[in-house]
Amino acid sequence: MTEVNNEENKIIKPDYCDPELFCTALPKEVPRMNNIIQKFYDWAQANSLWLLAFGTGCGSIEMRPLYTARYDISRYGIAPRPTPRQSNLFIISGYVSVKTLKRIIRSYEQMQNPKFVIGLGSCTINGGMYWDSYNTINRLDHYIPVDVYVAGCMPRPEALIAGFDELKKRIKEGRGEGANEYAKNFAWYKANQKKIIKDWDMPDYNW
Amino acid sequence: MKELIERLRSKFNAKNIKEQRKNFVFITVEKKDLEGCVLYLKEFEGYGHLTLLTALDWIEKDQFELVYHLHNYSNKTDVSVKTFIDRKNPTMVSINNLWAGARVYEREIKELFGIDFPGCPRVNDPFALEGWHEIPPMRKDFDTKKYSEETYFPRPGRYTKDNVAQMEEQLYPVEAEVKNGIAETVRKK
Amino acid sequence: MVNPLYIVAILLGTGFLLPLISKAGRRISLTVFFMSLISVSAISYQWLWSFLFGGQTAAMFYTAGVEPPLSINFLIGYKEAIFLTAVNFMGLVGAIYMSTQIKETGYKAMVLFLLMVLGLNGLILTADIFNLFVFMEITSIATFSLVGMDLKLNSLTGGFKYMIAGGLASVFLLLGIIILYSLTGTLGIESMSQYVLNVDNIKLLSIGSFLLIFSFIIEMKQFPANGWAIDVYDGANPGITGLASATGTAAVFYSLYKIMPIVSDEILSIIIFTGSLTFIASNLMGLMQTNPRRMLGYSSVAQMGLVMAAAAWSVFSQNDGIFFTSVLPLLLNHFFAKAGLFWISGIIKKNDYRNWGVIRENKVLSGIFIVMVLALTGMPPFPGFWGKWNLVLDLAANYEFFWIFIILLGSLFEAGYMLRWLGVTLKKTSEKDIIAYDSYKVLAIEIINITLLAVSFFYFFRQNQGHLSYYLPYTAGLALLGLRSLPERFKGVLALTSIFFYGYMFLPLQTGFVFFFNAMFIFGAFVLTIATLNRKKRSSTFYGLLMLMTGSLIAIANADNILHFFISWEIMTVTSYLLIRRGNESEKESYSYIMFSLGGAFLILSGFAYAYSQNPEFLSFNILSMAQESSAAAFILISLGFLIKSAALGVHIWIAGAYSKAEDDVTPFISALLSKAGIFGFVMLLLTMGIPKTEYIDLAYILSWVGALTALIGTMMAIHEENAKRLLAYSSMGQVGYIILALSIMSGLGWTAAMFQMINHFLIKGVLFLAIAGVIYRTGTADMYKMGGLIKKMPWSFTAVMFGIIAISGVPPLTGFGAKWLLYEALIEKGWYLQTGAAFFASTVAFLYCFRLIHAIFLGQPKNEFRNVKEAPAWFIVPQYIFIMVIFLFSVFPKLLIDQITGIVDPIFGSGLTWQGGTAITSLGYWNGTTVMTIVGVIFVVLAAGLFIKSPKVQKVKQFNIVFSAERPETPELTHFAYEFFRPYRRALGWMIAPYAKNFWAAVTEWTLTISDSLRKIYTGNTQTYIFYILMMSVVLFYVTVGVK
Amino acid sequence: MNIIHVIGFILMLIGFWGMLTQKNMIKIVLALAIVETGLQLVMVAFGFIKGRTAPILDSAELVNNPASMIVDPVPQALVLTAIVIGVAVNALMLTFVIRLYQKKKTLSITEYKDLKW
Amino acid sequence: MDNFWTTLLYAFLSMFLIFNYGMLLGGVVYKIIARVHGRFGPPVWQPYVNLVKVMGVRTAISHGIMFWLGPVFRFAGGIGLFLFMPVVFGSVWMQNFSFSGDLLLVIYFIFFGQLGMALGAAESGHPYSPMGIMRGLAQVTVSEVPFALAVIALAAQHGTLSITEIVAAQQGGIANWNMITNPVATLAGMMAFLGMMMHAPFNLHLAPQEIPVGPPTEYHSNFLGYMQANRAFFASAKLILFMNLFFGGATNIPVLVGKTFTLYMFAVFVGVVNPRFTLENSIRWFIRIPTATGIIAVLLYTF
Repeated sequence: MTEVNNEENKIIKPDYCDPELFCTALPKEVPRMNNIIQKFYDWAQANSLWLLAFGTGCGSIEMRPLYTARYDISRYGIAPRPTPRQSNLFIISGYVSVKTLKRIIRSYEQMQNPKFVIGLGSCTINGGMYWDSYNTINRLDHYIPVDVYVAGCMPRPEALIAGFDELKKRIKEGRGEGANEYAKNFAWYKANQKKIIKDWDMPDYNW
Repeated sequence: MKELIERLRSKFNAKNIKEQRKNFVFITVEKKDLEGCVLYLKEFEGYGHLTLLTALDWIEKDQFELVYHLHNYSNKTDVSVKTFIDRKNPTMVSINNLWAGARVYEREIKELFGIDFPGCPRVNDPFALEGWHEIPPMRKDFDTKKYSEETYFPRPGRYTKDNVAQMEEQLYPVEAEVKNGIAETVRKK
Repeated sequence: MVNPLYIVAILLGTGFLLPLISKAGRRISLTVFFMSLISVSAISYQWLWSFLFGGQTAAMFYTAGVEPPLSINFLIGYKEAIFLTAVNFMGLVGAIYMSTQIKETGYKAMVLFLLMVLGLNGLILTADIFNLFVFMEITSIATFSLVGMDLKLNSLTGGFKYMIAGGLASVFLLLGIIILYSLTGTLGIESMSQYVLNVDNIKLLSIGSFLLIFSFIIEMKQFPANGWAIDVYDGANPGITGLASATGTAAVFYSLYKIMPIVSDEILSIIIFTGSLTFIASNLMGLMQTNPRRMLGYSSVAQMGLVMAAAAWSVFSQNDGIFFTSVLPLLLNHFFAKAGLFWISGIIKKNDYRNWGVIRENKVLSGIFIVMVLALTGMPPFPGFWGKWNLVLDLAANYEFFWIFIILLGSLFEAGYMLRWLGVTLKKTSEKDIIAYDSYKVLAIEIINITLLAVSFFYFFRQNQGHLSYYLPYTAGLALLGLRSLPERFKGVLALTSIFFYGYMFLPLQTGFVFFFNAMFIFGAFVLTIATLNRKKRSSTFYGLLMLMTGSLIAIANADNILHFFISWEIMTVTSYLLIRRGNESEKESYSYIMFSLGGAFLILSGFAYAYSQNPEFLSFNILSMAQESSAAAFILISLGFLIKSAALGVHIWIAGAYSKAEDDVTPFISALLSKAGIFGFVMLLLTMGIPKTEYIDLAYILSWVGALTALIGTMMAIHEENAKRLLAYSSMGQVGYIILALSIMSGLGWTAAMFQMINHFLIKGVLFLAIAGVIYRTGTADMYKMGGLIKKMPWSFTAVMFGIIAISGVPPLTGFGAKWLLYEALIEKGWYLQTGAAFFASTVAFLYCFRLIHAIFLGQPKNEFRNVKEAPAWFIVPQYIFIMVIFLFSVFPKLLIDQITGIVDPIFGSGLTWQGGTAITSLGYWNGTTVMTIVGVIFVVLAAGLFIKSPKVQKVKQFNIVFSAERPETPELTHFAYEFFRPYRRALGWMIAPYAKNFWAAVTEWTLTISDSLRKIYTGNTQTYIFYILMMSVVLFYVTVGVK
Repeated sequence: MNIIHVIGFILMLIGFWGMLTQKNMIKIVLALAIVETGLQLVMVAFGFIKGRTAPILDSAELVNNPASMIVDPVPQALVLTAIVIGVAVNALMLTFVIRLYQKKKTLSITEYKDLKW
Repeated sequence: MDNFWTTLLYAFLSMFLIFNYGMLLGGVVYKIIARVHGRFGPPVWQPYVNLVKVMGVRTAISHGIMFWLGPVFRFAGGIGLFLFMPVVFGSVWMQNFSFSGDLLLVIYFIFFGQLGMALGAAESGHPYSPMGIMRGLAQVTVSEVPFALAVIALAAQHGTLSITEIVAAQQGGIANWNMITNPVATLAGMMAFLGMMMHAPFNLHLAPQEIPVGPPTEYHSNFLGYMQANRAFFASAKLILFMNLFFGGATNIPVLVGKTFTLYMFAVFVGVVNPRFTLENSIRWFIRIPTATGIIAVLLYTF
């Protein structure tokens, strides 16, 4: 049998927790201001949702029609945004495998403080049809705080729009504090995440 | 096809020949003959396309079965070469030098069944699972339900119904009730 | 006065006595041998002394009191005394050089040596033509024997060829002598030259004089009948070769010179023709040589051709002054340098010039080597330079432009191979080799070197009487070369002090453009020299060369006539070449630089010569303006030379290599200061000459397009470079293109723009190259894609580069915008709209390389290996910030600078710019640098403060905290996007920067070398081929001169 | 122009022919000697004046009136010197030939082409 | 300049005006694009909501000082560009600081913000940022060529580089506009305008699918807010510049609104019906047709 030279395919991976490469600070709670300005901001947040769509499964197919002329979410001030830095709404649209979860956590942590999560479909609620898979999580809210679940397999765009409405209501009521919740219960979330992600190759919080 | 089978039989001692269709045949060869067999099929018989390479776990026989599915573009025929390897010591020669695409299959089989292919590039890198520490999940002795329940915080309240009973109840409620009543009566007795 | 007959007597007597004395022992015979040489030398010195200072007149001496033709008679005059002194001096030094060898060989060698010296003396002294033959044969036989004495195959082969050629030459000589004698009835040279005028049989006379001259042409080893001579130079013992090359040719040349009055003008023109042909052909063939001795052989032959042609020219034009101002310096230059180099080649026994790096083990010898090679290439202040200069000007005064072309082209070829040799030797490290340094040999070479320098300075002072103050800027450099053993920093401080002192003393005395350029050179050199204080490694020559280069720049700006300008130009070229060559692996690049620079210098010289031909009396710049009527040719030649120095499009291919391979703290000097020399040249040229009007073409228009395209293509090339220094080099090329464009406008506004842009470029390139030097000093690489993210490690350098690129790209509010604004206003005012468009395109493309420079180095992902780099040393940072302060000063108050410029420019062209408060107003638009700076500054500060108040708590993150499609970056190298940054741009506009110029020059080089290679194949090494050439040459030349009639 | 001139020039041409065509080095040296001989004849012929005698003052008549009786003595002196020098050069050349033969054991001139180009 | 403070006050006033105009223009354009798509589209005040939301984000991260300063550069560039331009011809209070420099200053000041922004974005270390910058800068360099040629042609036509004077020369009816008097230059200028507005088909630098939003991919919260606010100034300033150069300027605010809106619609409509060019294609296109047009425009005044 011929020996294949593995050298050229080798990837040199730096130490993942190298503090030179990653910021090691942990998230802090940023409390709400109890005044009219906060209300104004809440209103603006609710009316300008920039969504980061994490298309993991069949959900990503269901989200396309949202932008079309038939459903047109832009009339609610909702617009897709390609980078988590600028988005404030995170949509997990389907089953989440362990490998995917890692990316979800990273993206979620890269979003800035008022940030909201919608879990789309049964898979994010209880694992759905993949409930007994060795590789698919069952409950998304054990790993990141979820504001709204939209049930169904798959839910139709109308259901998703209803979900957006629910989310807006939550935000305007001042209950969209997922980011602060995450910071408060950081240890619990992190323990859950680390329980299933065995090769944890990132710092504890991805700024 | 017949001639091909004859040749394979004489050259590689192919056994267990099963002609699935008139252009599709399964053969089984010894582990040591496998590489020569696929090489022969590729170079001399025109089976230039490796459609599939997969594995089966015969836990009762304590064997893994590897299936090499080859396709011939010119006369549109397929040959599926099978071989059995020991489950205790699952090692197989790599055919990545014949088909570069075999690397992906071999990596996948390595990850999901734990069959090693020495010499295949990056065969040990994770493929779909990152940081998997259990026994390979596609092996029959791995209990995926148990693992899922232990690991993934199953949401309480989920229940399972027998599919047949569920459909009967929905479509034929009277019959189902009667049936259930009979069953209950029988049980009571 | 001692009778020169004693020379013969002493040499002959010692020669006969030596076999007897040798019985008494080697030591005594050697003593006697040297005594005789010393006494002979003493006699000639005494003659020379009395001619120089004693008012001695020429004297004739007869043997035994008998009149010629029955006896030998000697004539000694001024020229004879010079040649005698030189030959005897060289004989003595040669004897010192070969003393070990002579001692070993015994009295035979001494006798032969003495006989050779005797023959040489006789050749010079004799006044009748037959004794000329006798002495020539004595010299020849002695030389043959000396050549063959070491009994090596090559020596013997060479000697045999030499003898065959010599035999043929003597046949022709005798035939010529007898014919001339039969016609004139005399053998005395002087009487013969008078009697030939009365000869009736012109045909026979011309045959006779042709044969006479032809034998000398063979003896002088003229092309193509000279293959044997090069074989002798190659094969024989270097000691003998050096002597033969120097003294032999000198004596033979002098005897040829003596008989030149006999022959007719046609025959003289044959000498000029063959001499020039030999000069160019031999130098051309020398290009392909790898064996230094053969190279020297070709050079030797070529030099003799030139000297012979020049002497013939002096006789032909009946201008005896040329003999002293041109022929003699050329000859002496060759005389000392060639002997010295041959002798050095006898110590460094390497048959391939690429292995000559070993010479650097011996500091003395390598210094002498540099001096001699530079002397041979005709650099100032060596005599060869004065010879060529005077010859060219004299030829120009007689409208002999073709010969000027031949001489300059041949000189370029010669410089080509000599400097290639020098370039290899200066830096290349070859295998370690133990060289046996015979102390006598080194001593002899040192004596030669000192004499060469003395002769150089003699000619230098002679040529520059009353102008010595002009050479003041060079003193610091020379002094530092002398103080070479001091510590490096101390020398640096000395250099700084001298620049400061010079500026303090002399800057206030100057006005106009001279002041302007001088201020720039002095200030720039002062600030940039600070950066060199960072040097720790001891170098004996660095500061000397640096100060010489700075001095040459100042001297160029101070030059008041074309001679001073040209000398400084040459010194600048050489010193900058040596400085560039100091960089590692700079051999090819520095060679290309010096060849282009020399080519440019020769173009300038020919342009000067052309202008001089219009007014042969003066050397001042006014000849340029006086020559205005027909001066388009001069203008084109001179401006081509300056364009080469400014790296204009088509002749730019040297720039990137030279800039990038020079040492990092030298590059700022080259870019910020040296490139301005070409600009000063243009200023000088345009001020004196204007742009001449021609009937068919508008030179100003062409020049403007050259400038615009240089700017555009230079910028285009800069954006595709991976190496930071190459990028900045092309950027420099583009920026200088703007200056040329602005100068060609020839209006007040245009020149204001040019000067503003020049100051701008000077400041910015100083900052940028210094900053890059600091970065390279810390990281050890100039490849930008290998760096990245250095902003956190080198914030000061980053800030400097940031200001630099904002200024260079012309973005308001920094000075760059002022330059661009002035340029466009001037261009549109002039009506050159398309050039404006091209310049505009160039200036926008400049953004691309600016961004690339700062991004690839300072922004993006820091690499692991540069994690621990520190900020560049303060020696680099401080000068950068001095420049930046000046940039800011001129940005906020552009009036300060523009007023200075308009003060100089307006009296010449009239004002194009008016001021209203702080607003500059032209006929087209207006600009107020101060308010722009204020407004931008206020907005910036307000916005920054607002952002700070709005979000005071910002989480600082690290390099890998980026949104990487939810992945984690693998390595910084894979994440830093810097390599081939503008690839789409290259795909779309790559046709603009296809290497047409590079291919053209490569083809020129290739063709030259191919011609050289095929030409040298005529020297097959077969003696019969050489005989054939000699005979064929005689036939051809005979038909050309005599047979036609 | 007389017969001796012609013979001398013919000898010279023969010598040149020999130098160009003969490969043997000794023959080349001899050819050069022939050239020199021819040259010497030519030189003597140039000094010859018809009806006069050699410039050897052996009789009283000649001593008394040399100028009208003898031919020009200078060319003859020249020839004598040239002969002497020619002999010396030829001898030296033959020495070189011997030395060269010792080095390479051949007399063919085409073998000595180590130095070229 | 006699009263600096008055000038300053007027400048603030016009800045306020142009900010709101730019914001609303953005909203209207979103609406129009949506209508072309057959959608309802966001409300016209959506840009304000977005701005408030972005400014209301509670946390922020920074990659370094240049990253922090980048938006400041950008915003200062936008405001500066606007301030160096006379907005309404003949109006006392809409002249801004146009006495500081002429057309060349305005053209070059466009680069100030872009360069500063490029530096800031590049410091983030994200490979998409320099990629987007490379595309944007490369395209700007070529689209500036026809623009420069058009400007040169105008300068040759009017003998001045002062924007005010160019506008003044166009007064007195549509027949005096440069669009009519110098159609070739206008054509070249308008083709360059497409590239300079960086709308489709020349918006490869944003390329949301391939290099998410290009240069500002790492920017968020207040930084992004600065950039959004800048967009209002910058786009309006460019529109005003083109209006002044080719379409007779404006003598009052309604004319200003009308003309700039029409100009913007030109770019928008070209954008919505055209696919995106690759960088090579757009460079080649700009260097061919618009540049050739510009050269013709210039040659008309050379001979």
